[in-house]
Amino acid sequence: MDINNYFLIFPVLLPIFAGVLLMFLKFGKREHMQLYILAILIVDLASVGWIALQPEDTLTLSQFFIAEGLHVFFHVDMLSKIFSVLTAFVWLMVGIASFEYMAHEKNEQRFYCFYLVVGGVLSALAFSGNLLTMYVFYELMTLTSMPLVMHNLSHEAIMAGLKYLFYSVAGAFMVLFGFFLFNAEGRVLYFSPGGIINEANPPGIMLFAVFLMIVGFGTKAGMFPMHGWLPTAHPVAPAPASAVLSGVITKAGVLGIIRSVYYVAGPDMIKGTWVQYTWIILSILTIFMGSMMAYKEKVLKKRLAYSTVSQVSYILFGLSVMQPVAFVGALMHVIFHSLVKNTLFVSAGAIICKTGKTKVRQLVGIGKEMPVTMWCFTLVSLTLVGIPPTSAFVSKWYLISGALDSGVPGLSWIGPIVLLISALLTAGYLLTISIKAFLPGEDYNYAKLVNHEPTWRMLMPMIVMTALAVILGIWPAGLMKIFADIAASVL
Amino acid sequence: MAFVQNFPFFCIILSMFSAIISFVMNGRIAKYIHVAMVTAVLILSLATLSFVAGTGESYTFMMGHFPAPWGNEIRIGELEALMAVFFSLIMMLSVFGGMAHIDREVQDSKKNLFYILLDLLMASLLALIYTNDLFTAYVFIEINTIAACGLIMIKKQGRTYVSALRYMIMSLVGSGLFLIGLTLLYSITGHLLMSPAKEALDQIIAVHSYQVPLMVIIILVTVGLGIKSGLYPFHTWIPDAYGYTTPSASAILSSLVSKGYIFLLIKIFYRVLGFDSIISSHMVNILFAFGVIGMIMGSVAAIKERNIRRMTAYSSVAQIGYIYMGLGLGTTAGVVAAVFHIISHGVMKSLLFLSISGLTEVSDGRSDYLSLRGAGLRNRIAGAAFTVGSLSMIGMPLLTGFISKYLFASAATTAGNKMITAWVVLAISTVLNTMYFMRTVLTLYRPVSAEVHKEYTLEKSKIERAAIIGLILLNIGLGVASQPVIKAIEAGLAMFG
Amino acid sequence: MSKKNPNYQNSFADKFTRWVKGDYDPIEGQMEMNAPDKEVFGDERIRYVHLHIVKSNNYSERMFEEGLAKNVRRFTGLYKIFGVIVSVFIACLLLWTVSFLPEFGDPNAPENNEVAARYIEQGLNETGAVNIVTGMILDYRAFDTFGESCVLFVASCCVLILLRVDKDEDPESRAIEDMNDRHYEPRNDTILQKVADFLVPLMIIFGIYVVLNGHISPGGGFSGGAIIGSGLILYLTAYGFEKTQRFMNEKVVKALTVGALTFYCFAKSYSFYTGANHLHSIITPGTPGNILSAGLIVYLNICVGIVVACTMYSFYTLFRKGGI
Amino acid sequence: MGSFATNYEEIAAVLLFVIGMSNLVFQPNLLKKIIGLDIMDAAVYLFLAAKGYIEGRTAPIVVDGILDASHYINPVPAGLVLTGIVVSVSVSALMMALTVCLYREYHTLNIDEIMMKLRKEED
Repeated sequence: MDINNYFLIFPVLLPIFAGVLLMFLKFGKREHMQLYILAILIVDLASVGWIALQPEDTLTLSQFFIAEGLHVFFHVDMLSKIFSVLTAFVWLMVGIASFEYMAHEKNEQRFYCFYLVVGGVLSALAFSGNLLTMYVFYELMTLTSMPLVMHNLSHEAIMAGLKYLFYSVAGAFMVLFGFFLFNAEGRVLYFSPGGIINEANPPGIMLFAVFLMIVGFGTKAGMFPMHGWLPTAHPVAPAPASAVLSGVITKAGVLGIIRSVYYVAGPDMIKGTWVQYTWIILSILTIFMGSMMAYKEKVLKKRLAYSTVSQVSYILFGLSVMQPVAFVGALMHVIFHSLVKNTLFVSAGAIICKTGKTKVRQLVGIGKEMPVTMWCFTLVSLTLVGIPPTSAFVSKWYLISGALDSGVPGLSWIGPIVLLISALLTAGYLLTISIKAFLPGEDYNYAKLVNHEPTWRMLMPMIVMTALAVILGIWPAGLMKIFADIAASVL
Repeated sequence: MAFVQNFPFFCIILSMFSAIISFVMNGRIAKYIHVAMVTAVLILSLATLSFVAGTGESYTFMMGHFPAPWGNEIRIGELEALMAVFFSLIMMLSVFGGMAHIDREVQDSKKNLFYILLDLLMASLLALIYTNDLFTAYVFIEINTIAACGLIMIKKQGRTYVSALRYMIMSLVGSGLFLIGLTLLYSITGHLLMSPAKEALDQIIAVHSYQVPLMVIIILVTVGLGIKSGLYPFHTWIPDAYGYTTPSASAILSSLVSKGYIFLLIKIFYRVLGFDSIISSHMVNILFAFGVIGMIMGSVAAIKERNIRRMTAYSSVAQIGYIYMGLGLGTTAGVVAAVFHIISHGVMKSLLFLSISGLTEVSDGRSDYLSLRGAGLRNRIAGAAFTVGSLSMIGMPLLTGFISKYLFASAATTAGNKMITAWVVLAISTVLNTMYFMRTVLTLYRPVSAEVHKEYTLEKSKIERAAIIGLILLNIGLGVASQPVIKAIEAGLAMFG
Repeated sequence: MSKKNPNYQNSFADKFTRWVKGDYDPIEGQMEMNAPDKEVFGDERIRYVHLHIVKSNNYSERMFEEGLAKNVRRFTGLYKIFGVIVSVFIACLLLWTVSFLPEFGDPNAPENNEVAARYIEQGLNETGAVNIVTGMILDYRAFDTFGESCVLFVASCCVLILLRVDKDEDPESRAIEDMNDRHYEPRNDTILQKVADFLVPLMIIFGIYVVLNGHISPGGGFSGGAIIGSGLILYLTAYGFEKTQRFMNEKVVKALTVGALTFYCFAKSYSFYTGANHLHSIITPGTPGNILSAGLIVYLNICVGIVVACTMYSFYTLFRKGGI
Repeated sequence: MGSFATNYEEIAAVLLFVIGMSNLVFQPNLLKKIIGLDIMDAAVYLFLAAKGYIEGRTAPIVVDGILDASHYINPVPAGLVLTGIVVSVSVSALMMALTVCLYREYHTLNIDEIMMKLRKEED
């Protein structure tokens, strides 16, 4: 056991300790605190990157036992590398962008300490190598990200935070049930590609366990029966919090589902069972409902939240058809949607903190006032809608083609249709904003036009993420190779 | 006979003697005597624990010159030693954590009596843990009851008198039932010491005689001790008793006194009646049912409650339901989980009660939600303590509550038809816990503008803060490294058999 | 379109749509924090507390009381029935059990086993006590007995906490106590005093006799101590506190109790220690039948007698005037 | 059902026990509660004494040196009774003291009225 394995917990412990330390530190000037946070985030990203550069399946940490059978086990494979790098990168970007936004809020120090802690917990979540470790850090993530949601402790914020908490606790308990049902069958749940059980026609109790896990992790991913917390939590949370919530923390649910289905249960066990059908139906429902809601929604951040609901269900749909191509598409959509949605929320935050406008109809002509922001907004909207050759086009193409030759009776046709409809709706609810923003019409009076453009600290992350989203869409080959390897290993 | 083997006897006699000698001391010296006594008991029990764990087998200690069936005896195994360590530790931390409040709320002329009660409580708890003789157990149950009643009414207000009276009535009924069950047991076995009584009972069971008295004995003993430990249908005295006395007293009552009875019940199950006959008499199912109902109803009552101390008291009704649920599973794993929950609930609940006192004193003495707004911001350490305790109650990972919930759930996996029920109820009660504890924590951190509660005096008592921090660390430590404790519990239960 | 009808609000369909939208969910009702949506401060808050907590509205109080009384009446009605049922059930259970127990006075019932036999046959030689019961409770099972005197001790501590009136308490309760005392204390009741003159010495001497012969004849520390205590109480009733407190005040009681218990504690720890470690004990049974025989038993009886007498006396005085 | 007819001491003790316990629990009057408590304890002692008795034997006090188990009754229950009496004495003294304090506080001995006054003073 060489020292590198212990280096594995460095990106976990560093932000957590830094955040806890931040609770007690006193900074003379705000800039000092921001420098501190920036340094922590950069070091975190660097260490995660170093870990990502290590060869596959070498880093393992299995020293810690919490109790009998409670084995905290860290193991790094390709999936965890991707998730951890994505998390660290987004954390850095949103962190930089949030400096300006949070300057308008109270007790930003408390916000940042929880922000850092959640970052550390998320990388632990990515590195966790068995289901129990994953569950432990999943709970920790819920409890530490709740203060982000209810940062300004108004009544609505607290209600939203409690709602978020209850949904997540209920989901986490479903996961724990599934875990114990597996235990009752005498299984040890260490992740291994392709599943450790992975037998055709298993006992029904284990199918039920897998279903419980899917729904439980689907809570974080905003899948239909348990999606209720998303639209409530996002509008009240500060913009950076909602950005990471819908950009990364929903993906934690996706990671959980991938782990429990493809690394514990095994696709062969689920393929063609009622579990798969229910899962597909639920995700399709969520896609459609989310886009409809977003289309009808008037508040900008709520609209973005509903769009998250539907977009994350794209990913779930791609996972649920159990087909390599669709799997690749789903993973790519994870990356793209995370980048896109963070950009969207950050720009929404810029609009809110600069002009204080939250409703969609107030945004008429906003493009003239903050052009760069709105250009980023428009570009990523185009990307999300999936206009060729942008990124989401690639992922959706893979999703659809995978679904088509997955051979699931009936659903393999309904799914793509719903995807296309929802793509149109996406265009409807995102591009209208950009159009109104740039072409306000004749009655808009250009006289009282003031420039509300935020400073570079807020623009730079937006631009970087937008550029990344676009570029990855145009040259997706490298990513695709990695994902194809993962898909080949699990399916 | 190694000298270490005398230590449990020294502990009991030491605590009794310190009580006797404190009768002529003034309050301050009595306090010092008590602190020294508890520290000594802790050290001696640690030595005993290490000794017993080293030899790996239990031993009996004659109280007098005469061997087992004739003279009194105490029996020391790993589980008993562990319990003694834990009880003395919690006693010490609770007394430290409420020291300033004791000085304020107890009259100066009665402080020494208060500490006498604490000493005798310690003595009776130790005797209940160690005893190998049923009638000794009865006598020390009475000491325990009276001392606990004294702790309840130490504040001398009408409220506390009434709660002390209700407590006395319930526990007198309990000890009456226990005593009559004891008498029946004596009349069919002819023994009062545990091991000979068990041998006699085995013969009786073998020849199938006295089946009805045996069943009635099981019922009477279980119900009696259940009443005294606040099992659900008999829980009505708990919120009053815990809710209105001085913080140290409520911490000790909720985390030690009732647990002593439960431990005695476990010991009687194993060492006298035999766990198999308990299972065959379906007593476990009854305990399971009552525990499950208690888990739900206690949490529901706690949700309805608006007074934070009473709410915490109701939550201990639910937690005692957990313990009986674990017993009722009827498997060794279930009993291990129950014993571990005895420990972890003691740690959590004493932390909660101590922190609540720190929170109410910065919200001009009121303990309803409206007045408690922002108390966590006014008294930071108490707020942090309450938060940690609540998270542990909810079962957040890396805290001790999670370990006990995990143990319960994994014990349920082997419990056959009770599995699903146990899990569902665990989940429901966890969500309910989340409701009321999180609600309270958020209320504590609700910002209020400065002109409310501008006149409060934050107690800067170093020793209380040290004790609270110690309890927090104990929570985290038990949550992170619970392996040795669980191992010790399993070994001790194996020694029981 | 169902939105036409007026009570569409929180009809099921509306709730369902709002739940799907996510801005309503069933448990949210549970999450109210018993706090107004807007913060209330200062006088406003005081009024709030006044309204919501103090509830000092006269009418509402009266209504409250009546409702409470009705509740209590109904509750007690149910309670009585419930009580009768429970008692009858327990009675039947226990009677059923009794019918399975060994017969009354049966020589070979299970409890007449080797334990009792050894107490009887070896007791005289091993403890030196002619009264086998005394030998048993003070030598074989002395730990129980020590615990039992601790029960007495802790009970007297609790009664002290409850009833002793202290200097640091408010003076008027003190005054009330004294007034009651003067009111209840019979001054110079000749008949009583004459009877007491005659009886008290007898009682105390008899009590001492019972204590000292506890191991030879029926009796022992507890009965003798009770007799002595009643003698003291009689003296107190006859002659009042001034005379009694010349020889029986709080200091004396405390000193006697603590001294007796301490001796008891040390003696018994010595014998436990030696017994458990199989060391030679210097305590010998002596010649049975003498007063100074049976090892420690006679001294323990004396200690117990002192404790019981002091406790009885202090119970009486505490109940009567809140102070020893 | 064999020994039901002969165990009349035990039957009386059991009935007394139930009477005392129901008084202790269900009587609203505090003093009657205490009386019930004493009845309950006395019933247990009667039960023990009945257990200890053996037909045609004398009390366990050695007279003219006869050391034969067949000559005396069982001494153990007597010892238990001795121990138990003191316990019940202390408990009833404590209950009495509580009653006195409650009467001084609320000027009534009825537990229901006390609870009513209590609820009123806390609301």
